[in-house]
Amino acid sequence: MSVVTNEHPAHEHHPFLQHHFEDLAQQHEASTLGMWMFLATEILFFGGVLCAYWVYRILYPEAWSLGAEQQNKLFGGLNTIVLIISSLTMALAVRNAQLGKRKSTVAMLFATLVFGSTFLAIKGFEYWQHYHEGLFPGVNFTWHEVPALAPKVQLFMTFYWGMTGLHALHMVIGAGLLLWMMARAWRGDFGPEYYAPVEIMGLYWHFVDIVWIFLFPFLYLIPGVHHV
Amino acid sequence: MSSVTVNDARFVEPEGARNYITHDYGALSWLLTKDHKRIAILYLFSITALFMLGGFFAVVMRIELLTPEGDLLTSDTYNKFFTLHGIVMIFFFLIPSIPAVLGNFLLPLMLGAKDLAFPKINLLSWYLYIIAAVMGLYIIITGGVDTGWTFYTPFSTQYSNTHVFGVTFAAFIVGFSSILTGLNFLVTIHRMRAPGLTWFRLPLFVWAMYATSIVQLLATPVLAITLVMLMFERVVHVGIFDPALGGDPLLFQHMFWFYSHPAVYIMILPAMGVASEVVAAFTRKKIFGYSFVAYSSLAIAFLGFLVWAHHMFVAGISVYSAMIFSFLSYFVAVPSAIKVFNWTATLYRGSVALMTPMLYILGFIGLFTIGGVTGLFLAAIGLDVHVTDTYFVVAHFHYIMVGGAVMAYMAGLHYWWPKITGRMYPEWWARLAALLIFAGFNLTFFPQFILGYLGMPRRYHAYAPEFQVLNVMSTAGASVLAVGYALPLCYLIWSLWYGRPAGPNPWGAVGLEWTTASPPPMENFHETPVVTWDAYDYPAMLKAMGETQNV
Amino acid sequence: MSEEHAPHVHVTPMWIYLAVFLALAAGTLLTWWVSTQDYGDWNTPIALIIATIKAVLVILFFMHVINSKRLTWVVIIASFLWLGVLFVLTFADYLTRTWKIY
Amino acid sequence: MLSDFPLWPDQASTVAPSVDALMTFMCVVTGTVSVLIFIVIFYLAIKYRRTPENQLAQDYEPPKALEAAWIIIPFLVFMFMFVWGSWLYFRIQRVPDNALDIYATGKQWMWKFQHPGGQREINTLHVPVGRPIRITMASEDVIHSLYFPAFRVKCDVLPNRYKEMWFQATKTGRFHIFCAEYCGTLHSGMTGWVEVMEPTDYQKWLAGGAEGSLASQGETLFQKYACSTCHTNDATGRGPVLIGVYGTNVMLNDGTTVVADENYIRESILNPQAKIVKGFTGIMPTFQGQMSEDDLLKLVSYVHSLGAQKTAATPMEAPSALMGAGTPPPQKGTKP
Repeated sequence: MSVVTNEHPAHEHHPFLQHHFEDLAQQHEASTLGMWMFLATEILFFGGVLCAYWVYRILYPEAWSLGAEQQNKLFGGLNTIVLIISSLTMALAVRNAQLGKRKSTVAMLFATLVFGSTFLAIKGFEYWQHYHEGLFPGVNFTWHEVPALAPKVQLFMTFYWGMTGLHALHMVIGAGLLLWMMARAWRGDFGPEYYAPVEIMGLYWHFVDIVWIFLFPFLYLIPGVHHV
Repeated sequence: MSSVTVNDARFVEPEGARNYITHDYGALSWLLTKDHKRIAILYLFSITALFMLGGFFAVVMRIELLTPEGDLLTSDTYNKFFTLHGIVMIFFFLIPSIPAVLGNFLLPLMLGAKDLAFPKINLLSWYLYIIAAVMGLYIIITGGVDTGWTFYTPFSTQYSNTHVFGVTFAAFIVGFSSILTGLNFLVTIHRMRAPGLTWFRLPLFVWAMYATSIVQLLATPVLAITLVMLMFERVVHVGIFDPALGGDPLLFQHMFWFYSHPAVYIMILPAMGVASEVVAAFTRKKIFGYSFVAYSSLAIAFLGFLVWAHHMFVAGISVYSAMIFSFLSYFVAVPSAIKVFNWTATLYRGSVALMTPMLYILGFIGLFTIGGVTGLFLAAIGLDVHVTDTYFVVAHFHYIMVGGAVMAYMAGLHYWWPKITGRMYPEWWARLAALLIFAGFNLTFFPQFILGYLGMPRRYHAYAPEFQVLNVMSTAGASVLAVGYALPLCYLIWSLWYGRPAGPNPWGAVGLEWTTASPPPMENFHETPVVTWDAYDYPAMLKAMGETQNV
Repeated sequence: MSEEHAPHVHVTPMWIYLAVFLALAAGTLLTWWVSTQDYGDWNTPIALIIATIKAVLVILFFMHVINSKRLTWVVIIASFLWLGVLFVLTFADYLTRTWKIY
Repeated sequence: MLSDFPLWPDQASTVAPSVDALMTFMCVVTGTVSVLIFIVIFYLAIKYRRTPENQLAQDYEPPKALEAAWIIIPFLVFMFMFVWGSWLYFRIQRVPDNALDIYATGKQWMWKFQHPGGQREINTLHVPVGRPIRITMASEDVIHSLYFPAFRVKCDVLPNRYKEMWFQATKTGRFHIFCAEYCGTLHSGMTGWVEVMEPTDYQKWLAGGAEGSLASQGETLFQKYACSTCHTNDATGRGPVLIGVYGTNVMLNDGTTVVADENYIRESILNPQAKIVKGFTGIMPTFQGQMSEDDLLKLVSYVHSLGAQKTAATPMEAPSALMGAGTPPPQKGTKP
């Protein structure tokens, strides 16, 4: 049996090479592949609730369009733009990390954090409004403009709160990760050799953006159902 | 191949060398370990404890069912027992059993890697498992849950006044443990293979773990979100699954079975992987139709996702979709049949050694065949209308899960026990236990097929008197089975101190895991192996051995 | 195992990021404008198509999939395939529930 | 002892022999294959057991045709099973036209049955032999499953939705009724007996316990809940005329049509706004939570009975019952 030795002098001293990987390339590929697979589970996680959403949307089209009428399209659209900007800054942060630009990496991560927080702030304001309009499902649900459809509008609002809530939870987790990445970038951990953590942070952030790209039309822009 | 002989001197560690067990001492060195072998041992202890808990529920239920009247337990207690039996055995024993214990231990060894790709995540998944298990135990102590492991709505959301929220939350958490294990395995198989170890040189156990991991990764999140909706519905009651408010209880069933049917394959695919390894080792042959067996694992992983609503034929799905699901269900039977035929054919012109692991696997093939063909009965819709929700179903899935998955788990545990512990188990006792388990299993579950066709519904605490004789037989079998499972527990522990030292390769098997010491050193291999041979290349190995040794 | 090299760094040119961003912003405005119009049965499909295009742009460029290995493509396609299975077979039931065999 | 130890269930309905035939076929085919596999395993394991002489497996390159054979042949057999199973399923689902209607309600933990003549019984069901029986059923709480092992039929009973099953008993006697879907504490106590009687005995039994037919009780409720103030017998009422509506296609406000079956009538009582009949406005209040399943069944049965009385006064364009709009409801089930 021939053997290869475990000695890879070129990479041996890289501080972030974990002992069980042969080299940084293997480690980089493993971590990005791992992130992609994690995102695959996320797709099915959000996909599950979307499936339920579509079942009821097809069963109760009027209630769904009535529900969407309760949403503030301006805030929804604004938030979409804000999130897209944050995705851009995130992508630029990865680019800066690849190029080894320490300060601009931190700056772009910080910008991402700012836009992400802006999104959450606007979302929080919407939540606050909905809560006071009696649009939180459960005992506080006091919306009765069309009494017969009220339970189904409540169902819509359940999906609204549930899906945007899950999305917001991902944003909050992402914000925490951003802080961590900023600290690491500031410390000068990243460069052309080693930027996998920023890259997978970016994958996560873009995924959260994609979820919103679908949630926006699904929750805010449902076409009206026409009564004869 | 320069090959490996039995107990090759190259792999015998020098006196006093440290292996993964003796590498560090102290509780923290285990609880904070990132080593896949140690994590496997942590899992081994945890799932054994939960297996005994689940087994306890089963034994009490079987005793209760000795008489038609519900005279030992109250109805509520009985309902909690079968619910907890299901939850504990499925989520806390069967799903982690082979992947998290044997897979964790062996995958890096079989791939020639030092560890899994994400050692910390591996440890995290064990902690998630433990957190969920502790929650489950707390719930059991404080009153249990009575919904059945299927959590059907609206019973679970509105009518049950037990700890539904807590137990679904525990299942949610243990689901993430399962996802992370699967993710780790997939990345490891893709990225950590030794030089020269191409896909078609992989042991079939690795193929099986790969297929299993796909299912874990893609099915479990749907269960997670379904349980989230269930928990939300239970707390807020907005009618997600309540028809009075516009919800549809069948939607819960659809989404639940989208996970829970593939979950069956999370349990049985690894068992098939073990079967392939053991059959090859104890016939000293390459598995007949290697590529068919490998691809059939992937086929099962995919087709398993297309058949879930065959659990719902009488639940109220449309006639049209019932037909689609019945049709697709027959597809998934084909790759399973391929495997059974190939294992059987491997025996032809082999050198068959009926050691304990092989006895278990021959039992596995037989029981899995019975479990599989009775699945065909259930997939025939017209027949399913009569037998669904009866003991026929109970017998069918126990043949798959106990006769299949648990038998293979026992086989794998015995086969790799020398590798894990460095000691041989006592062969005579082990064979006795294998035969007891086989006999006890059949006596327990075969009568249930008849009970089911007679019409005894499942989850019945009391039953009609004419069903008693078969139930008594079943309970008698269960007591044999309990003794059968208690035996390995005793002699395996005994063997830790008194077992014969095993040496690196006691079976004369091929595969990278046998080319290192038993127990393996912390870093698995002192030198990264380079693979130049196909899986199960016994002829080359035996040629290299020259003088054959009796093993 | 992968071939042993240092990580390949594909640095995407700046203009691509900006162009993608502009396309995404335009898509957002478009989907909003479309929602104020009435295309009958086409309202929902149009919104879905715009959202899908936006998502594909993010995946290909922001997430660098266009320069990624085949395996990344497989993972993404597989996850959407599985999601498709969930939808198609669930709706195989829901959309045929009024079906009669008289 | 053996009399207490049956190995095959009673065969007491028209579909039972067909189900048993498929069962027998499956047992024979899969049993033969399984036993063959066991024999082959035993034989090979003994014949090629490891001995000092047989330490080495022999090189053997198997014919590829073998793989193909054991993929294709089982698949064809499976397809045969699929076709047979589905054919049988259609038979079990298709309700004969001349079926006798019986209404069932599942409730934790009892079965309530109502006969068209108004007779009600709990956990016992009297039916005549040799006549198809159609059971329309709903649950008041959780999911149950009405199961007649001797008839080889079973159907889940869902809350807020009518489902149908049917059987035709072929011999008189007493057979089990079970609840087959776990429904809580006394699930195993939710059992009963179906008494299959000679038609003449059945008539006698019916005469014993009538409180006025189901439809006539429904008529009383129709007055009691003041339905009749809007649903008048001519086209002058604020609600649609109900005479002759049952079973017809009803044109709705949004241009779609819906069949006025039990589920539609039920929905229209509980959720009047869901499907509004063309030409009417949704002014009817909901009766959700104000009516027991029993009462609902009586009203539905009454509207059903009106279906038979077609009068010239009934406007045929906008016949329908109560109200409604739109899409198929979620609870629109497997219609046999």
